[in-house]
Amino acid sequence: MTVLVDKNTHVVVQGITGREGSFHTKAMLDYGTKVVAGVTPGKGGQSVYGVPVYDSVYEAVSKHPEINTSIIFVPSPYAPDAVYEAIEAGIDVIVLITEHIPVHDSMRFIRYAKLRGVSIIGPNCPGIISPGESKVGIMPGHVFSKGKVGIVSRSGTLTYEIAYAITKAGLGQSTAVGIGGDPITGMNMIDMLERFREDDETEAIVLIGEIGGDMEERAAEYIRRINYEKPVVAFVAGRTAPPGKRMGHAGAIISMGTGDAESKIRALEASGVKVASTPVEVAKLLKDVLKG
Amino acid sequence: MTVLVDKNTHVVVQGITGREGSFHTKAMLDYGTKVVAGVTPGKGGQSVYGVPVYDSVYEAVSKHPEINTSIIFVPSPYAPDAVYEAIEAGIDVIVLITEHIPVHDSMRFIRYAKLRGVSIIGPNCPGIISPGESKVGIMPGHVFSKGKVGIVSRSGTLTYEIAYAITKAGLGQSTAVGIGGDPITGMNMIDMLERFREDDETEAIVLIGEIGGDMEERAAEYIRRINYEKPVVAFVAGRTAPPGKRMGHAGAIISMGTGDAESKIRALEASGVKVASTPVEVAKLLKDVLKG
Amino acid sequence: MKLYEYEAKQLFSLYSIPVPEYGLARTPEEARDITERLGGKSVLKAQVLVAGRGKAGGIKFAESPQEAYELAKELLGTEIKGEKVNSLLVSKIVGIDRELYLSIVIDRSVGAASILASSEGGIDIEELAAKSPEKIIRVYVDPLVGLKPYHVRRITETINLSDEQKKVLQDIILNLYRLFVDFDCELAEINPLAVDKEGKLVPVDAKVIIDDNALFRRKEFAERVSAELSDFELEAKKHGFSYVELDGNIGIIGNGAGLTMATMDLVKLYGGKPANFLDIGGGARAEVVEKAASLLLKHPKVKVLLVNVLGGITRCDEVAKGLVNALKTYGKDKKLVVRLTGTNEEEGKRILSDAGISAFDSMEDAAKNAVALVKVM
Amino acid sequence: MKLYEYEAKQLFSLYSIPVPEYGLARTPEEARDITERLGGKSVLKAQVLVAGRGKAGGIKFAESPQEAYELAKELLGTEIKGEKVNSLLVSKIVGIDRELYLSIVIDRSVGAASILASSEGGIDIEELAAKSPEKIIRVYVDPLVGLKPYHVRRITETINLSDEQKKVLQDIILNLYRLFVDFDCELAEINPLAVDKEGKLVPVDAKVIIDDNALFRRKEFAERVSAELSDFELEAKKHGFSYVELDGNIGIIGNGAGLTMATMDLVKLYGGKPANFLDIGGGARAEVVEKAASLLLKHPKVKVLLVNVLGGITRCDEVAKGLVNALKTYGKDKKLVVRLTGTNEEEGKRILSDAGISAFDSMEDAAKNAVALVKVM
Repeated sequence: MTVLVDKNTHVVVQGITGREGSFHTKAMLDYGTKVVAGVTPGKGGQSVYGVPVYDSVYEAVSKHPEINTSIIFVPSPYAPDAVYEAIEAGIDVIVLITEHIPVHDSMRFIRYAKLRGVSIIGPNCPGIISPGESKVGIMPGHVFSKGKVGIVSRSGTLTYEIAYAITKAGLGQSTAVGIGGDPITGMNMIDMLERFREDDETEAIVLIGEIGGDMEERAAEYIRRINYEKPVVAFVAGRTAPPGKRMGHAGAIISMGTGDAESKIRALEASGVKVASTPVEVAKLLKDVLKG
Repeated sequence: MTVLVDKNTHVVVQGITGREGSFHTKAMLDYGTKVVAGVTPGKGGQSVYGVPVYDSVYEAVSKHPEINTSIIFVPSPYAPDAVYEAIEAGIDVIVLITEHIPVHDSMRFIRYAKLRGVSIIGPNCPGIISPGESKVGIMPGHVFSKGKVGIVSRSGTLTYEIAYAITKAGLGQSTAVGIGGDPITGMNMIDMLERFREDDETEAIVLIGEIGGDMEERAAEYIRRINYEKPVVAFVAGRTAPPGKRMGHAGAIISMGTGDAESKIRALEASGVKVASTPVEVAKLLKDVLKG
Repeated sequence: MKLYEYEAKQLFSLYSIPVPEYGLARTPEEARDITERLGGKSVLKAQVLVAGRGKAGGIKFAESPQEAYELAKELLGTEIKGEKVNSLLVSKIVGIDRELYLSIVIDRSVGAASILASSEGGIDIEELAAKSPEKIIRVYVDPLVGLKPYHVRRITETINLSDEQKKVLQDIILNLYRLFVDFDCELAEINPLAVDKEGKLVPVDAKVIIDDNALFRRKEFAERVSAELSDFELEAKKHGFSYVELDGNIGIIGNGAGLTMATMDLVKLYGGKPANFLDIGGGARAEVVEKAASLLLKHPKVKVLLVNVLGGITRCDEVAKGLVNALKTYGKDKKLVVRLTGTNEEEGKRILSDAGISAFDSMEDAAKNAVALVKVM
Repeated sequence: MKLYEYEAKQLFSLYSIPVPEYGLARTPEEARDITERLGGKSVLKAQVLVAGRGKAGGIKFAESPQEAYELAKELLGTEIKGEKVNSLLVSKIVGIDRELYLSIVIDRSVGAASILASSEGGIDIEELAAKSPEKIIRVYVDPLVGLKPYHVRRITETINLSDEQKKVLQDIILNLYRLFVDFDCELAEINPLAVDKEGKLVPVDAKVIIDDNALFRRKEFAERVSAELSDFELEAKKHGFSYVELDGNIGIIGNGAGLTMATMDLVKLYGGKPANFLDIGGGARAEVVEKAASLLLKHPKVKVLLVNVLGGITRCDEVAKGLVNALKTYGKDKKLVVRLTGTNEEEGKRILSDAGISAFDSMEDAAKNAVALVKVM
């Protein structure tokens, strides 16, 4: 068992004929992901790397009822429509790569997805990978390897960096998910901690946080409150970020007196989470906790 | 076990200080219903027949956490607000008596309630009664008696008429619910058939339909499709109603070629449902099916 | 309430759905002048709310302003299916190449707006739905989400149009949906939505029905409702009754719509014919009952009045008082049959029997009696 | 983007939230004339975006038009916390009796708009939230439902006001929420919301922050954003980089926001000081990398440039090419430290070593090296 995506994941790519969409369709196919259909309105009938393209998700799902997951590369002004279309078509897991979606829009479709029981990963995220089973995202597959560490991260390349360190340390990952760098994301750290908790294959969890919001503090509180059974190691980026400035991600900003790295690290440590100072240290701490 | 309301039902009355609200608060108390709080904005601190009044449902629920059910007597322009307030305050069952709510409004809050897992009975309904346990509605309690017949009805007084006939025939009711006379209601006949199916105390069901829409046809289709185990008897009002005219209820209209009584009766009979020609005949048919 | 075509078209214009140029004529002179302005030819459409206006001769084509004058003179003041023609929509004639169908309607069973479209317009959509359902595309809109581009694309994909025409159709759908929501519509329909000889999409007819319960938000239409009612309907409305005129001779009063309909049905079952549907609602006082009974007692068609009250909130004594008072004034040559049971039943029956009226306990018996009485009159 | 107070107040007026009468002055003469028009007295408020304007001397009271002239002359052109004062909001003075607080903000953890209100306004709400959280009422609004009267009542119930004042406050909340949604706000704040000597509710200050990602829907503001940036920020924006100026001397380039921040953190951990944050994003080509590197190489504060790229979509050979090209033009007296790994790593390293640059495999080593280099310069 893995989390959210596995061998049974069948993917439709929304925005498959675009530059990003087609590039990553190939990369996912190469990784072994079961990409069975693509959607671009008006381009139905074409194909991209052998994947048939349809005009709507509804049509894709009618033709390929095994589809349960969507990955969205549609530009931000049209992305909310793509999300609602996917929900209505009965998709279970939506990976929303698109960046720069207005927060009022994502607030609405994320709320709606929650009420409909649909999991959204993103927006503004690298996606999710269960190494050796399925990659639904834009991450480089080779830095990941099958293993027992679950990763949940607000970052992209930093996740690859740390995953790579874990891989090189001989540990590997069960599932790694980048939940996205936006202020409001479909899945948060607690959602993922809950899923990793119930996943037999996951023996330790890595939280990769960054400045902005209080998701790490809430995760820390959750870990303490339920006395989380599996060891958690964390890394928090942005100790040197100044307040009031957005650091690349829409969500990475210290504002209204919350969101600085120190308070996150303090909260995590107070809940017994080991916090690493460098990416390499994450792997080291993992080795320690997995031995203990 | 009964359906939706029972001895554990604790009621807040929204619009308790109004004429209807206070009248029926007394009637419900007299029946033995556990009415524990009322709400009228701006009238917090008063009391109605000994029931404390609060400014908001939120406050009522904070003070009386046992509240799980609301009955709403708020006038139609303000009723949607009252429904959203009840949902947000964590109410499980909402009985919405109010008539004349715009259908665009009820469409929205009914959809929302469904996604939040909240049961709405109504709008434009007499409410629900589990004789001897709880009455959350405006029906005259004395025509009902504890028994094994579940009633689901789109009508008010016609329900009392038939319930009375059943009572006089010595059968009694497990639960009787008037789902409301509007085109769109929170609970429909299939919802109630499903609940009665799982209710140990219910041995037969009475469907009371009327012209308008295709709810009876759908119920008939459901009964046939799942091979409904309990006997069902029906009565359909409006065989003499002309097309295109609204017969009292907002939903009682034959329009766009659907909704006449004959097609409903035909559909029900085709599914093995006995359809009575008069209210008294309902009780007679029930006696037959319960013997058989 | 159903809007007149010209009102619906005004709303269309307000929502950027372009309709063929038109004017409203209340006199032959106006019809002539408008036709002049439109270039000398026009189509005259009787502004009535009944369906089937075209087949009933309510639509005429004028080849000249003078002909428009003549035709208008013929049409104005006549009745179409019982409804008087007070005005004509005088419109530019559309050279129709194809006819499409488009509507938005509240779907009762799904509990959502449903958009229906078809490449085959102009005809009766119910007939088409029955005969060839596959020719109709139907898309539901979650009321919590609203209309999204993907809904619109699903419709336009199925209709054979050029890309340019598809864009126009998309706009029409979006705008029609906005109108539908803003004006609390039960129905907003364009049938036919013509493709004219130049390939332009033109709404030839327009039908809009607004939810009566939402008229408090649309006072401009609320006032007009009353103007369309018969005298009896108007008086009933004034007193808050639900009232529907039927063509029999047994007047029916009940409390509750279902019970009242069931009473009508019983009358029919026993061989009688109901003259009307009158629901006094819940908790009616004596004065209200008196008004309701008086209304029917003075109705020329009503020979026997059948009252069926099951008292819950409604008190039997109040009903009895109201009936007795109405009888005093209007009861001369009419028969009254009463079924009265429930709250304060004893007192109610006493009041009735003091006035020489005996009441039934069962509605079946009361209905049988009313039918029998009519037969002997 | 944060709006200027006068822009926020324009929006307030557009949404029927009445603000004290004001004018915008760009010259002392205009300040004098506006004060004249306001009746001879005014408050002059520097229009800057930095917080804490009042304490920094950016708000002055004028007892006469002449004084307004003098004060405006003093204020205009000065800098407040590093931001130049180009204009003054010249406003009627409000006789304040009490100060309330009201704001609507996106709550990240709940994923909904949150309305905050307090009887204690005028002060820093974060301080109040920390010290006396019970003095703040907070109500969440489900984005699928929107603001409902019950939300508004829950707020007004907790604030001690007359019924008349409560009604006004309800309207202000409703209108502020409409503005908040229509303009894609992250924050809409009134602090203080004054109760004046006559008991009227008056928004004295106004703060509105619009979501940058939604500016495509608000072109009128989108254009202004660029005007506020420094030259470096502007150039970075032009090339699509995320760029933030810091005060150290080690320039930082990374791919991905998290990785770039982590690189900054490492520099600090090893005793150095980052000069900036520059994220080239994913999949950058050689030209883009060249632009980014050039930007930092010519930055006067940057002594050493630390580049940290983990190639995924980004190809190491493209990065290497870009860096080598930038060095040719701007590399004279700057040191370059590179960490390069991932897609096309071999080729990238070859290109670098051909140009005499060796690359690290580990970001820790690279950061240590950059810090060491600065120390010896």
